[in-house]
Amino acid sequence: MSAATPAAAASQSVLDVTDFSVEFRTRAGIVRALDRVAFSVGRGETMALVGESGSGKSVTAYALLGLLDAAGRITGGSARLEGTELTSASPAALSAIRGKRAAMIFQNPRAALNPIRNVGKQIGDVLRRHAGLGARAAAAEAIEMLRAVGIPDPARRAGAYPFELSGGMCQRVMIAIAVATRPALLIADEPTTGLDVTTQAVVMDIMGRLAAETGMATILITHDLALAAERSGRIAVMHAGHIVEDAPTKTLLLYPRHPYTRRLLAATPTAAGNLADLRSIPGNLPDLRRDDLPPCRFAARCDRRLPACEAPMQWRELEPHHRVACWNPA
Amino acid sequence: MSDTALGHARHVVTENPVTGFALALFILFVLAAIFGPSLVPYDPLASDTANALQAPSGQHWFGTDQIGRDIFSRVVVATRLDLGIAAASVALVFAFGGFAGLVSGFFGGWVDQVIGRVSDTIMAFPLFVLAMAIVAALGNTVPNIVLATGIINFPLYVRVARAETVQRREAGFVDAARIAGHRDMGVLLGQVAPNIMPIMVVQMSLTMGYAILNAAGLSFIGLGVRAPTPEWGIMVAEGASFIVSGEWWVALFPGAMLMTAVFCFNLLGDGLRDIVDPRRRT
Amino acid sequence: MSGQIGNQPTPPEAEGPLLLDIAEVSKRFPVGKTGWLSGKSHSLVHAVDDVSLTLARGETLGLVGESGCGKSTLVRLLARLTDPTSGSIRFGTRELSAIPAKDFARDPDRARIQIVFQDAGESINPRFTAADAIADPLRQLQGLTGDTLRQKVEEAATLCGLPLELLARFPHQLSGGQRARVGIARAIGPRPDLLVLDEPTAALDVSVQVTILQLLVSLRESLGISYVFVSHDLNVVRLLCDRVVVMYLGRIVEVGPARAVFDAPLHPYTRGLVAAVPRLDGVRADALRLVGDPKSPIDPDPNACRFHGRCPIGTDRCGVEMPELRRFAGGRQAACHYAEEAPA
Amino acid sequence: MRGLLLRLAGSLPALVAVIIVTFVLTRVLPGDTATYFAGPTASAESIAQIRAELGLDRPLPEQFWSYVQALVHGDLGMSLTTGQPVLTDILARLPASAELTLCGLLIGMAIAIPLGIIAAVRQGSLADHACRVIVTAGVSLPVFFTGLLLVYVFYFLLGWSPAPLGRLDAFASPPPAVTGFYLIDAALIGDWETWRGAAAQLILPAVTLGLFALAPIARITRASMLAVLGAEFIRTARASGLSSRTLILTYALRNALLPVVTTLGMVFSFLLGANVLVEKVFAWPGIGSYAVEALIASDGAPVQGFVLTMAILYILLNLAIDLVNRALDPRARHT
Repeated sequence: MSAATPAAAASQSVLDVTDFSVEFRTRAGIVRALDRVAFSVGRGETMALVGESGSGKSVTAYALLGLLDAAGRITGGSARLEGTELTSASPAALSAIRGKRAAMIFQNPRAALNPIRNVGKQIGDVLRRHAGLGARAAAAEAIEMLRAVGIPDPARRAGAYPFELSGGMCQRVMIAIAVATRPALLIADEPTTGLDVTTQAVVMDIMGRLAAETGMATILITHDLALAAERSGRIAVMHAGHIVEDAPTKTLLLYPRHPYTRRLLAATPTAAGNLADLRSIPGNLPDLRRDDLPPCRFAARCDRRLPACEAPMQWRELEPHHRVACWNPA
Repeated sequence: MSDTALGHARHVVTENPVTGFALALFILFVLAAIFGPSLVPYDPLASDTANALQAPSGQHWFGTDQIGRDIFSRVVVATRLDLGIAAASVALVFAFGGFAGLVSGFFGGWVDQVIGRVSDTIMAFPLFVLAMAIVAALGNTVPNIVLATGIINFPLYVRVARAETVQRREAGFVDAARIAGHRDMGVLLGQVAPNIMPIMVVQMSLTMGYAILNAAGLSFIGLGVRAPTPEWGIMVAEGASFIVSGEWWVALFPGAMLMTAVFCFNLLGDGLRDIVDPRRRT
Repeated sequence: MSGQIGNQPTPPEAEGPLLLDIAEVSKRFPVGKTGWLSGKSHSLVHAVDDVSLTLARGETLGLVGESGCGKSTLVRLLARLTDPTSGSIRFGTRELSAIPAKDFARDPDRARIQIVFQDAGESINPRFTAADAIADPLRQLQGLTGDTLRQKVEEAATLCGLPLELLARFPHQLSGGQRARVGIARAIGPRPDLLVLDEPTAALDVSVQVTILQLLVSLRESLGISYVFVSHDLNVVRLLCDRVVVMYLGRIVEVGPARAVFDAPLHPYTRGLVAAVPRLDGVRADALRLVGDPKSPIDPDPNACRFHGRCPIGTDRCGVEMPELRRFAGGRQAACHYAEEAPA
Repeated sequence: MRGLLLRLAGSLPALVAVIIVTFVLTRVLPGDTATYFAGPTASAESIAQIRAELGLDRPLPEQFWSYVQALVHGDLGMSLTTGQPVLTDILARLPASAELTLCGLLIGMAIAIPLGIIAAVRQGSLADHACRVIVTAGVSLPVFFTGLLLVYVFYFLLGWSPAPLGRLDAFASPPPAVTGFYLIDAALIGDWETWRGAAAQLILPAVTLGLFALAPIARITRASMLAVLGAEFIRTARASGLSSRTLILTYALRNALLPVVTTLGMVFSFLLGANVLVEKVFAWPGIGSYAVEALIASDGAPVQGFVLTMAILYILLNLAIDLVNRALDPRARHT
């Protein structure tokens, strides 16, 4: 996947990631969690990072923002946020970027908020840190942010604690914290997992509206292909630490080229299909601690495998904006 | 399961030599408690006023006290009584407190209310003060010390057993057991109790130390075991007046013994906790 | 245990077409502190309120709704793990609601109603191997021991596609999909007539989910079991279920054939729910949004529609008159004053 | 405000329970209470007289009622040893115990909380290892033994401390009683010589108690700080780029302090017990040594008064802890 030219137009891109690799040192060996991941996201664009558990989609987000725990480290590649290199940035520089130029929201919003600080202050903390506001101005702006994420009676709700709010409300507060400083990039890590579907729809609407209004780039990390289909302009599919396919959403859904993408689509229940039409994906993820990981980590599960698959992986641009990491795409 | 647990235990002991050390110390204490009285060089009660307050020497390893008794012999012989009191009270509270917590957590309702009230009442007192009051009211005997030490530990055992039970009562496997045809008591004793047993054992090891301290503390203020019976708390109390005049050994050796025993059980408890629940490592 | 005449377990062939007939079942829990001084609280959570439904032999009934809608409580009620506050639960020809849940463990019908739990990992005693878990109900309910037991365990495992060499493993040594299979094997071991599936695939990746769903379909065909399938994933419910029951705040708001309900919902809540489900073919611009949160289930107004206030089409009438389930063509029912049949 | 009143009312059952238990322990359980109250040298007549005086020949509920009535009037009986009403004795001696216990607690907290925080923030560092050793060793120390060791080292060997004999040197006179705390009272009138004398006497017993309180506080601080640092909302705060100062002080520490505050109740329970032992070692004229002296003289009323006082103090402390908890944790205000 070396020497890849990210698909999105470079001039407009907010984040350019190339050859990005991450490892975790564990007692049981080195986990090669990400291997030469490459993508870019443009202004106002929503890109979905889709994959099953263990595919490395959350690790990507954490590594980009310097939030890996002590065992993890970036072993190579580059990630440029509006021209600023993130992989070599100092912890202090990253801390100044996080929450200001790149923000993140998480799943399980109630646990992701400080339980004993009212939500207005939690939004205010970010504004005071990054926007240089005083306590009073931050409090006033926090109320505006609560209004912006559609929370009724924001002045009163600013004094509420997370336990007094529903899960959906908490996630809106999370969004308010994230977008308070008008970041260029928002990473949403499974933002609606655990929420009810009706709440999910509302929360996703708000994120979409804010992205459209502010022109921020969004990375939507999700295991739900249907959610990605509905809410993103482009989808990058991850499998075992690789991005295997990256294409505009409609193209990817209608003309998937990588065997794993096709398998994933064939396993996803749809509104119209029958159970008998669904196909599972045989085999399991390879053990990422192995020293002899094959160049294509899907090869062992793949029915389109060729002898050529033993060669180092390379991106193939099948048509403009549609890349696939496969020697034998469908 | 036992295979992997044993393997894990061996792993913990090799990985964490402190636990191995505590285990060795524990075995030593048990041996002293069993064989101590028949092995010591002197009669722990025999006074020898000619040799009173002798500093430690080759003849009297830990020196002699104010009436010439051999402190080493007394310290070793006391092991049985001190550990015995602690072990008996822990066993007592394990049986009653553990069961009460189990029942309380599993059935809830009025059973839980009643047991909770009893616990709250005990907890309303500073625990050592309550132990003092119980022994003072019931009389200065060893069974009463055991009882008092057991009673003040009761709320702790109830709380731990109850919390663990409640957590498992909500777990799916309890419902699964009912679906599989187990009745309440079957679920409680067959499924829940074995699951919380390891945690209760850790608790026992940790409270052994506290029980030893408590019993010795009672003796130190003149409640509980009476002189001239060799007991660490009394021996420290007897030695206390000689500290200011420089005869340190009279109080030091029984105190050090007491401390080592408590330390041993605390280390062992921490080690056991690592084995039972590696995630709760501190 | 149950000595009354006419309330004996009946052989399946002697029973009518209905396996399960639940009528006006409610379950309420007291809430609030009952301290010494604060006095007894009389507030009640209406977890399940006046629910009636039927399940035909061989049918698969889907139960959908969002968190707090009462589907978990309903599952516990019909699996006889908890006692209803009122109402009747008829299983075959037998009335089960009068048998206290704590005695049902030894009831002859215990074996005929089994559950597959939501979190397969958590529903297996951590001290049990897969074989122990599958053997437990067989030993308890059918008194099997020794070779017969082992044979039955292996048979159940094989039926569920669980390799026999995995039987000696503890739950934490199994993958999510394998644990799900152990959970299913345990439940079908006693050959139940009714299997309650409580979100059996919620914790699984899609690739594994498919295999589990297909396993459930094949078991339904080969063993002739009836399913009550609980899920929050409407797409999965549509795949597996003949009929579907939609719940909202403890009450049934809509019942009907699964495809009909999802393709043309009658109740405004169902409409909002269906509209909110992401679809692979992209979002519809006119999608209906249900804003706000459900009302509190504590002491709800008995005369107001539970959906009132969040409902996009509600009127004042909904605040003073509780809508009853009304019948519509095609075996459908909906509890809304303004539900109208979709034009054919 | 309503919550506060409810909480106050909530400690009533504990108070009632404490009174009942004390009554049961002294009047109902086996052992001749009259003999016990009369003391070891009493004659048969005086025992009979005391029996009648105490109303021990009346039915239990009646006895209980007069017991409660006496309590309401502050009548805890007379001490045979001092010849004074027990209440007077206890009130006179309480400040000594309170000053000692509070100083011990403050010393313990001043060391344990920062240590626990540093150990958790710098996991695996020297401070962390030190914390673990101190925690395990600290809970193993018999408090009376620590006190004696300190006396041996600082009085006998080094001669830095005065003799362990009470609150002030035998020739010094105590400052005029305002609070009863010598350090405060001496400071109030600017008598720094007395202040230094009192402080010199106080330091060893207070350190002994402090060492005792240190271990449980450090343990819970470290554990709860570790738990909070691993919590999801800390990850959110990091993802928001908040400064490490805000992160550790505003986000982590305030949350971590909640269990610490709750644990202080338990620590207090231990401290009040340890106080008895320490007072005996240092001949500290507090209510603990008062009770021990009465125990040795088989003087019943002071022991009973002491147990009641300790229990009531403890209930009040728990009430205070609960109020602090309410102030810190919005969730506690709603239950």
